[in-house]
Amino acid sequence: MKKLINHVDTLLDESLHGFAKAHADIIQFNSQPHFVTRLQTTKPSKVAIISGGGSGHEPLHTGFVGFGMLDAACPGQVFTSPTPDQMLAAAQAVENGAGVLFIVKNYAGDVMSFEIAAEMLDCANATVVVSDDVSLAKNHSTGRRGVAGTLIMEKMLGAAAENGADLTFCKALGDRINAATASMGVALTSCTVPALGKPTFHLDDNQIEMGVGIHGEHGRETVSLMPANDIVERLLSTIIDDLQLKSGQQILLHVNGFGATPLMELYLVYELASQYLQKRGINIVRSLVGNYTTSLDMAGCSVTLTILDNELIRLWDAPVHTASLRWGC
Amino acid sequence: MKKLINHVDTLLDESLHGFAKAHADIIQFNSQPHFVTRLQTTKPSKVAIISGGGSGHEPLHTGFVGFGMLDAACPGQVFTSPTPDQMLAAAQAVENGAGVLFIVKNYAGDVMSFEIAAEMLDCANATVVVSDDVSLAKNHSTGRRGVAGTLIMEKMLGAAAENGADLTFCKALGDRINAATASMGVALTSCTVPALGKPTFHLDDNQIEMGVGIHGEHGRETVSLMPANDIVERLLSTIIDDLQLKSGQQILLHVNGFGATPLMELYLVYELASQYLQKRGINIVRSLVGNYTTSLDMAGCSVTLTILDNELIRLWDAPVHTASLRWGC
Amino acid sequence: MSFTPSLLPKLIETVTETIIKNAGEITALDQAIGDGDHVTNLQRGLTALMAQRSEISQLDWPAAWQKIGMTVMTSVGGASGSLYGTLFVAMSKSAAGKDLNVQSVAEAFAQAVEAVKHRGKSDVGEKTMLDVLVPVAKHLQDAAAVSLPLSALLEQTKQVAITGMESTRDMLATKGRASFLGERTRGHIDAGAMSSQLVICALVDVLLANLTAPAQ
Amino acid sequence: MSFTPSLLPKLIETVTETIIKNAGEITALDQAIGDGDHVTNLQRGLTALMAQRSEISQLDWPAAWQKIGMTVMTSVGGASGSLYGTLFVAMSKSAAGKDLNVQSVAEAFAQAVEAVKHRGKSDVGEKTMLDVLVPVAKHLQDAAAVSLPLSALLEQTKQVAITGMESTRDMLATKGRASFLGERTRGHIDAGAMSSQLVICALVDVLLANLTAPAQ
Ligand SMILES: Nc1ncnc2c1ncn2[C@@H]1O[C@H](COP(=O)(O)OP(=O)(O)O)[C@@H](O)[C@H]1O
Ligand SMILES: Nc1ncnc2c1ncn2[C@@H]1O[C@H](COP(=O)(O)OP(=O)(O)O)[C@@H](O)[C@H]1O
Ligand SMILES: [Mg+2]
Ligand SMILES: [Mg+2]
Ligand SMILES: [Mg+2]
Ligand SMILES: [Mg+2]
Repeated sequence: MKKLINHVDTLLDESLHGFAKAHADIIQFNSQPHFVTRLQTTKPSKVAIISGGGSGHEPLHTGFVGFGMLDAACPGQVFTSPTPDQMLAAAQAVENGAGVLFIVKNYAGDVMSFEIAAEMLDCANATVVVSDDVSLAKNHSTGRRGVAGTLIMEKMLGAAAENGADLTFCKALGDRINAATASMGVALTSCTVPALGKPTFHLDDNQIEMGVGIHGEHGRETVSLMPANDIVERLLSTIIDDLQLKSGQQILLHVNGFGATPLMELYLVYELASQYLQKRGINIVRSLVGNYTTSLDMAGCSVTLTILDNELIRLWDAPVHTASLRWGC
Repeated sequence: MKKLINHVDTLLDESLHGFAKAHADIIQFNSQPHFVTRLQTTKPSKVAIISGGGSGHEPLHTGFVGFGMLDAACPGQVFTSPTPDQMLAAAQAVENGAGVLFIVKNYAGDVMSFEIAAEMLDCANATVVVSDDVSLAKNHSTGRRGVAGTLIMEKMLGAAAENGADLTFCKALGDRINAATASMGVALTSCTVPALGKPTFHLDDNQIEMGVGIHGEHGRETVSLMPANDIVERLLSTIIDDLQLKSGQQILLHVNGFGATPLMELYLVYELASQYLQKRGINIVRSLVGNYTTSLDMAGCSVTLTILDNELIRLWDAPVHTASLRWGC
Repeated sequence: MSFTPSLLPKLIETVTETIIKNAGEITALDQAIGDGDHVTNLQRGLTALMAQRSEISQLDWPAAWQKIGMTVMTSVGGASGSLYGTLFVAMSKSAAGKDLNVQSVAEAFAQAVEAVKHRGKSDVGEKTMLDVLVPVAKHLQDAAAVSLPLSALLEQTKQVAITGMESTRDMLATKGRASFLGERTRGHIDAGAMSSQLVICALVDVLLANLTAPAQ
Repeated sequence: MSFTPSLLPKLIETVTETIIKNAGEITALDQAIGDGDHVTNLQRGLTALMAQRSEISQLDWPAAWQKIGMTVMTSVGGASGSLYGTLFVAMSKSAAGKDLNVQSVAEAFAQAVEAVKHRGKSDVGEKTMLDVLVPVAKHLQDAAAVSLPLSALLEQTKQVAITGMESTRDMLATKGRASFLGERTRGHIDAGAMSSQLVICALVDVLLANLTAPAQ
């Protein structure tokens, strides 16, 4: 394993300290337990939006703490759900009268940790579970995984809360965004979890993994390497079926890299996806391309679609000022 | 080779078309010859700032076209200097009376192509050559390479031009920024140029390459894998020596990933660098961390320092609105 | 003789040893159908417990279980952290204020396993640690009901744990990360089932050794 | 006999063939001490020239060289694109309006090589294509001065080109990308030296074949 680290045990802390220093104008870092909050206190009338999850997906979630998005993020160890004390402490630090909304990616560990924190928390709170990965069946035994759609959820809920939406509204909006969002991913390689020192799984030079999540784990099936057009078709046809997308509908198209995919390839996927959607009369009205929800050094990408209406477009366009997503201010 | 592509011959075009569509609110793409310009016409009083170079370094340069930064960028084939007709056409498209400033990374191919374009161009023009790579001796036979400092040059000159600085001023400012900027890089792996289909060079699992440029080529020497602290010390001591940095000086610290390096590692490098600088009394007053000047899917990073004064700080802070760098608007 | 919390340091040490000894195998299982971090997670928890082991050994059992549960909950992370944490906290809650004997401890453990089911929204047969915990809880209650001698009860516990672990091999995972892999999960033992089997057997071995050893 | 631009299609085809045949070797050289794109660059240029070959063959030599130069300049990219492009454009400029014979062509070529030096800010001995071009230019001028028979002149040209290419092997690169590698460049032939040697030898072979063949 080759990584820019001193030691696996200090990696996360050193990295979080660096993150905190590099963005000291936006966030602050609490190290016992680990959480990141905005510099500014939450306005009394504003719902506090908190997310978190295993590390290794950067910039998700810490990179999205700031005006117009998250109030706090709780980073776990690499690919490991954070512990309930983190969310509890973060909530206590940022909640200011309007309650807390937790945004949780649907993984057993994350869901349980946030649940325990919510049970211990003595203020109004609600939880939105993100489950956008359509590589799993809709009726999957645990529900579907939460993947790159999480960013969209965090952006839109962050904007709604900033605009003064109350907790009940935010919770309902979150569930609506989740229902309107679908993602699917493909991996060209696995990734190397620092504590393990070797790739989680092996793919031959002519193999790719279809329907992967964001933890460098095997996906639904190993298939032969195919042209990007065919990959895009497989991802998008599954997504379109799932969302029952029809000609004339408006969508946000998010092409997300898993960490080791050059932007050149992501834009190429965007191009092929936009051709595919255009042929079906589906209108891309907002776009985001880049490495946002990553799996350490995994190569590959996911495609996410969110069906937009005017309200969601306004929320997407609203100003945001975080380490890794910024516009309008 | 596993890449998200249809065919090596169509990769660049498909990718540029995707880039153009994803950012149709900021830029437009001209395909014959290849160049990208802002949507808005250059103001008559504003120097047109144009850069370009081989592709494979995305977001550099196309991702930096927009308000406050470049007026146009000319992408060559992967790792191949663009041809003079591209710069000529781009200059003719955006120049609007105040002349053209070319920002050129110091590679024989790039320098010659821009030179030929400049000779053919019949409007006032000047060229700033970026040569920030201190892994090469100051008196290197070709001059030093231009690497990640290019982003800083483009940002600051873009801001100056936006503020109405004239061509002579911009040229002098550019040379001053170049003298105040130093970079050095380390690679953990090479990268795979699509047309070749295999990594440009091989490193064993315990080897890294010190003093690399941004084309996946060998660096100054192959050394044993070492802790990040030692890597940072080697990069920074060389840079500090070169800039003759002294306690009390103010700098911009830019940690740049080569494309396949997780943000987690880049922030770790930032942390170690900031500790190293702090011990020497050097003040980091601005920061940038991320994959900005990449080498396709190469793992590793570079560290860039620019000595700042109030003027340069103002230029850095000025609003910018491009696909990959945006703040203040 | 009866077991006192003075045994805790030895229990924690033995569990730590057995996890370290089997780290490679557990990791391979979690890499095959999970994300490979199960051992690292457990080790964070065990390191925290090792640091507190003499302190914990001063408490009574319910207080010790509570402390262990909270330590696990705040240090392990992942699915297993919440689940093992819940197990100990629930044991503590159910045992608090009761006379501790084989019956009441078996009862407390059974209630704790119910709490784990509830937390995990899962049950036996889903290829998780519950395929070890549930049969072990049932065995303890059955054995306590017929007043099986303690040494036999303990010996059989190990066998039940191992059988439970083995039962996960051919199951289809329907909970946790492994569920995402569908049919691909068959043929692999579940990592959490292996770790709980190892923990249970390690605990039992310490108790057995203490049972036959001259009273301290 | 004298060579007319009607030879151009054959010349372009032969150069294309030789570059394709040696693609692996040239690429390996540019990967060893450059960035590996030299063949891809040349092939883009050759593809463009192939598409225009019959059109170009209708021009006179200076116009053809100009057209070839501009095509190379706008299609090849990289350092070699500007340099090879400059070579042909400068040949055209220097030959324009002159009577073309061995002397004047040798002179035009020598001036074109000077233009390449100027463009590249480089000279012989820096481990580049100039280590082939400069000796070849000198040989052509010398041979023309002593009115060496054309066949001998051409045969010797190949030898000079090959010697020039070989001379780069032990040089330290001080220009172009290879210069960044310092001492690491020794022991490798320069990719551009190899491509220019191959181009020159391919051109010469066509001319030689044409010299001995019955006049068309
Ligand atoms: N919902 C659940 N119910 C019961 N046990 C579960 C559940 N989810 C996961 N597990 C157990 O947890 C183990 C994985 O633990 P660990 O690797 O530490 O966490 P994670 O799966 O979050 O990476 C699985 O092998 C399984 O035994
Ligand atoms: N300054 C220079 N002067 C002369 N020849 C040069 C110079 N720079 C590069 N070359 C030649 O160009 C060749 C490389 O061409 P190519 O690989 O196409 O471009 P690049 O180096 O830009 O990738 C080198 O092998 C060398 O022969
Ligand atoms: Mg995990
Ligand atoms: Mg090149
Ligand atoms: Mg796991
Ligand atoms: Mg080259």
